[in-house]
Amino acid sequence: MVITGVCLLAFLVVLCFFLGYMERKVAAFMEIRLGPNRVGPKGSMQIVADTVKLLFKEGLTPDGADKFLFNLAPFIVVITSMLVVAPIAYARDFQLWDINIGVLYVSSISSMAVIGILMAGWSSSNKYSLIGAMRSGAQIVSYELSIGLSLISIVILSGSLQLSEIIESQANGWWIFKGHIPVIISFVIFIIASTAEINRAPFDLTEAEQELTGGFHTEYAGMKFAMFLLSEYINLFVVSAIAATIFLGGWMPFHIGGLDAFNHIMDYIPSSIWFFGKTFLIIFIIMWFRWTFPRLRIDQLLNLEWKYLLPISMVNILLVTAMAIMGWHF
Amino acid sequence: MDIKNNVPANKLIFPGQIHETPDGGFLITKLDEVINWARSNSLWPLIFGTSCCAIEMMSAADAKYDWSRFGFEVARASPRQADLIIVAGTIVMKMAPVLKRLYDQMPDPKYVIAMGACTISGGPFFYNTYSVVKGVDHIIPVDVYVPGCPPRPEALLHSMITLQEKIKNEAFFRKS
Amino acid sequence: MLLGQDHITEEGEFVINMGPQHPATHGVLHLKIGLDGETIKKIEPHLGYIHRSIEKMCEQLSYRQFIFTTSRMDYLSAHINNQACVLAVEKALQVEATPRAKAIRVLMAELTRLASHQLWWACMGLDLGAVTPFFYAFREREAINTIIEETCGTRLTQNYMVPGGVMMDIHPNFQKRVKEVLKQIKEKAHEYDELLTGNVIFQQRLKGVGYLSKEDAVSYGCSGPTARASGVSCDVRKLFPYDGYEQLKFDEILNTEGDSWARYLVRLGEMKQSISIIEQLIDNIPEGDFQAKTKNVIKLPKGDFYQRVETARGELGVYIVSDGGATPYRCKFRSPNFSNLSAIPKMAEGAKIGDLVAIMATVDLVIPDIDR
Amino acid sequence: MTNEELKYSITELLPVATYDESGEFLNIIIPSDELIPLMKELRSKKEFDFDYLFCLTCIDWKDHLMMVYHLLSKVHKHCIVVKAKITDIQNPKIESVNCIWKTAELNEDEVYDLFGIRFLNHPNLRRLFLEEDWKGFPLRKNYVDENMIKL
Repeated sequence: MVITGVCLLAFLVVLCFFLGYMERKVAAFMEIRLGPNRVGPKGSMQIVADTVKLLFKEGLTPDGADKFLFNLAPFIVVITSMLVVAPIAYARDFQLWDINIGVLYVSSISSMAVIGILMAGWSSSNKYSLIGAMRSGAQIVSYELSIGLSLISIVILSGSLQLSEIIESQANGWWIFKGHIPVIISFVIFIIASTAEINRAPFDLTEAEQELTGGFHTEYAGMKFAMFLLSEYINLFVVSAIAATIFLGGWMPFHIGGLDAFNHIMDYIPSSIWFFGKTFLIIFIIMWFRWTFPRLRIDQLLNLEWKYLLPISMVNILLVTAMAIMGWHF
Repeated sequence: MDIKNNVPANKLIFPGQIHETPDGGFLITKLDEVINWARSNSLWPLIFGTSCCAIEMMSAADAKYDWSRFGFEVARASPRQADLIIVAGTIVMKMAPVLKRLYDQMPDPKYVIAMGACTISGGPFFYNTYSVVKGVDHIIPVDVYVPGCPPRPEALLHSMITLQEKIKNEAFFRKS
Repeated sequence: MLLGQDHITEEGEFVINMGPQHPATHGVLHLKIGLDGETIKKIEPHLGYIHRSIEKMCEQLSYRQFIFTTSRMDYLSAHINNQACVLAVEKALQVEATPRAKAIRVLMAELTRLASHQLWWACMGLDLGAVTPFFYAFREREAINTIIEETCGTRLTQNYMVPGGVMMDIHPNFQKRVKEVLKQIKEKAHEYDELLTGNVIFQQRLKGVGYLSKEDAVSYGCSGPTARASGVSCDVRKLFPYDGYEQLKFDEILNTEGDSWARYLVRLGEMKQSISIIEQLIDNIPEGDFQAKTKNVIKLPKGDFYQRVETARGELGVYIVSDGGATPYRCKFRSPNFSNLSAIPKMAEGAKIGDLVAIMATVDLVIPDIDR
Repeated sequence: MTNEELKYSITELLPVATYDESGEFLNIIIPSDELIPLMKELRSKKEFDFDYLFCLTCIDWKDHLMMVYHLLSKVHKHCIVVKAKITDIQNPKIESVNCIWKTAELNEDEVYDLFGIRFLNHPNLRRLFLEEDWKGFPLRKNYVDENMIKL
C-alpha cells in the first residue's frame, strides 16, 4: 500500500511536470511562438528547472500573516487534490481504490479545496488575497452544484455510483453517444463548471492577474507557491480524468453495440492509451479555453451559473430521468 | 584557494589574513551545479515597467523575440514569486521607496537588471531635473546593466543570458 | 492638515491601492479605490511616480533639443509628439515645412498611430485575461517598428522631426515595405475580429461599462477616442488641420454610446482610417527637399505659441512661452492622458474591480505622458 | 465669433480687461479676483459657450505669476485665452474654476504642486506629482535644488 502510494505521488509529480510543459507548449502554439526550447531537449527540462528553483527559493512568510494558517493552506490544497486521484481507473483492472460511492467521493472531496484557498487568502493579510479568496468561495460553491447535477445524470443512466461500474456500463458505447442530447448537454456543463471549479481561465477570477495581481496566492513564495501550482495541475488532470471516465468511457475502447468485429479491433489498442488519450484531449480543450477567452467578471460568472447552467442542468436531469425510465437510450 | 599558494607567506597582498576556504567536494559541487542550472534557467521576471523601456520589454516577450524560449515568459505580477526585477524605465524620487520595497518583498535569491539609460544613470534626464534618481543602483544592487534608450529587445535578451552566466558561477553550498 | 487630506477613507471602508506597481495600470499609476464588496465607490488617482520634470528641463534646452524629451512622454506616439513640438516652433518662426517633409511626417504619424493602436489592442486583451491577442497584435507592430527603424534608426523614441522638416530622407525601401505591411494588416484583420471583437465574453465585459456622457467628456477635457466615443467631435486633424491633413480624405470616427465598447470600436475604426490615409499618401510623396532651411540657433520671437496635434490618445498641446531667447521661457505640454485620467473616477463609479481594468484598458493611458 | 466680436463682448462684461492679440488666440489679461465672474459668464452665456478648458497652466514672470486658461467652444469653434495675473508671489492664491470645468481639479493640483498657487474652494488640493514633504515649487524661477546637475 505504501509503495503504491509513493508510486502514485511520483506519478503525479511527473504528470504535473508534463502538464506544465504541455501548457507552455500549447500556449506557445496558440500564440504563434516557439515556447521553451533551450533547457533540455525541446525545452522539456524547463519545468524541472522551475521546480528545483522554487525548492531552493526562500519560502518567506509575511510578517502580518497568520503564520499557522498561512503555512497550512498549501498543504490542504494539495492534499485535497491528491485525494481525488484515488478512485480513478487508469486502465483495465488498474484502479487503486474502487470505492462503491466513487462519484460521491470525488465531488465531495474536490469541494474541500475551497477551504484551503479561503485559508490562504485570509491568512495572507493582504487585501488582494482576501478579495481573491472571497471570489473563490462564491465561485466554487456555486459551480459545485452544476458539477454534481451533471454527474448525477450519468449516475441515473448507469445506475451506480461506482466508477468501475460506470465504465463497465459503457462497454457497448460511451455515454456521450448513447445518451442522446441530454448527456451531451451534461458533458458541456461539466466541462464549463469544472473549468470554473479549478479556477482556470476564463474563470480564473481568484487569481486574476490583471485585477488582483495574484489573487489568493499573492503572498506565497517558493515551495508553498509551487504547491499551489502543483495542485492546479493535479486538479486539471483530475477533472479531465473524471470527465473522460464518466462521459467518454474511461479506459473503455470505442465500442459500438452490436458490431463485435469492430469492437474487437478496438480492444487491441491498450486500455491505458484510451484513458490517457481521452484525458489529454480534454486537458487540451481546457487549455485551449485558457489561451483564447478573456476573463469573466464576477457578477457575470455568478449569473452564468445561477441563471443558466443550474436551471439547464435541472431540466436536463428531468430529461435524463425520463430517458432512463423509458429506456430511450441505447 | 590558489591565492595563498601563489603568494609568499611574508608578502600577503591584503592587510588581513586570508582564510583557507573549504573545498566543497564532489557531491556539494554537483548539487551546486544543479541548483545554479535550475536558477539560471528559470528566471521569472516581475511585471515592472515605468516607461518606454517597458514597451521594449514587452517586445522581447512577443513572438518575434520570444523570451519564452529561455523560460522567461512566466512574468509574475506579485514580487513574492519573481526572481528577477527588470527595472525598465526612469525611477524618480517618489518611485524610489516603492522600488526598494518591491525589491525587499522578493524572496532570495533575487536579481536586478537595469534596463535603459535612465535606470543606469538618469540618461536623458540627468541634467536639470529635480525629481529623477540618477541611477537605480543608488537604491538597489544591480546585476546587469543594459544601455540604450530604449535598448533593443535583443539587448535585453542578451542581458538575461549574461545574468544566466553570472548565476551559473554562483556558489550556494560552497563558500568561494 | 487641510492640504493633502485623505478624502477617500471613511470609517469602515475597504480601501485598496491599485498601483504604483500593478499589471493593469500600464505603468506606475496609483489609484486609491474605496470599495464596497467588489463595487467601486470612489477612486482617487495619485500621480508622480514617473514625474521626470520634463517641463523644467525644457526651460534649459534649445528649440532643437527640447523635442527629444517629448518622445519619452507618450512613447507610443513619439512621432506625433515630436511633430507637435516642431509645428509649434515652425508656427512661431513662421517657417513652413517642405511638401515632401509634410507628407513624410503624416506618413510617420499615421504609422505610429497604427502601431500604438495595435499595442493598445494587445494590452486590451491582456487586461481582460486573454493573453493570445497580445502576440497577434505585436506581430504587426513589429513589422511597423522595423519600417520606422529603417528610416529613423530607432524603434521607439524616434526624434526624427526637426523644425522645418525631417532629419533625413526616407529609406529607399520605405514605400515598398509600407505597402507590404498594409497588405499584411488587411489580411490579418479578420483574426482580430475573431479573437476579441466577436467574442461574447469580451463584448459582455465592455458593453455598458464605464459610461461617459457627452457633457462629462467635454467638462473633463477628454479628447481623442475617449471623447469621440461619447459623441464629442474633437479630431484635431479635422478641426485644426496641420501638415496637410486638410487635403486627405478620412472620416472622424464618432460613436454616441459612450461606454467601453464604443471606445473599443472607435479605436478599431481609427486603425482603418490610418490605413486609408497611408494608402492615399504612400504613392504621392512629393519630390523635393525633406527639410526647409532654418537657422542653426533658433530663437523664437517674444510671445506665446500653442500648437495641438492629434496623438493616438487625443489632443496633445504644446504651449511655448518665449522671451525672445534661445530656450523656452516656459514650456507646457497639455497631455491627452491627463485629462482622460481625470474622467476615470467618473466612469468607474459603481463599477466592479474587473470593470475598472476594462475602463483603463479602453482609455489607454500612458502614464509618463500624464506625469511628464 | 471672431476675435474682434469676442473682444467687444468681453469689454462690455469686464472693462478692466486688457488684450493681447499678437498670437493666434485672443488673450485677455485680467486681475485674479475678477476671474470667477468672468469665467462663469464665458461658460454660461450662449454666445460664448466656452465648454472645453483644454489647457490650464501657470507662468512665473518673476515679479508676478500668470494663470493661463485656454478655452474652446465646441459649439462655436472659437478659442480664447484668459490670463489672470497674481501679483502676490509670496502667498499666491486664486479661485478654483473646478466648479465650471471638472478637468480643472487635477490641473489645479498640478499647478499647486509645481507653482505653489493655492486654489480657493478646491475640493481636494494636494501635491499631485511630488511628495507631500517636498520643499519648494520646482517650476518657479527662483527654485533652487542643490542636487540638480546643471548643464
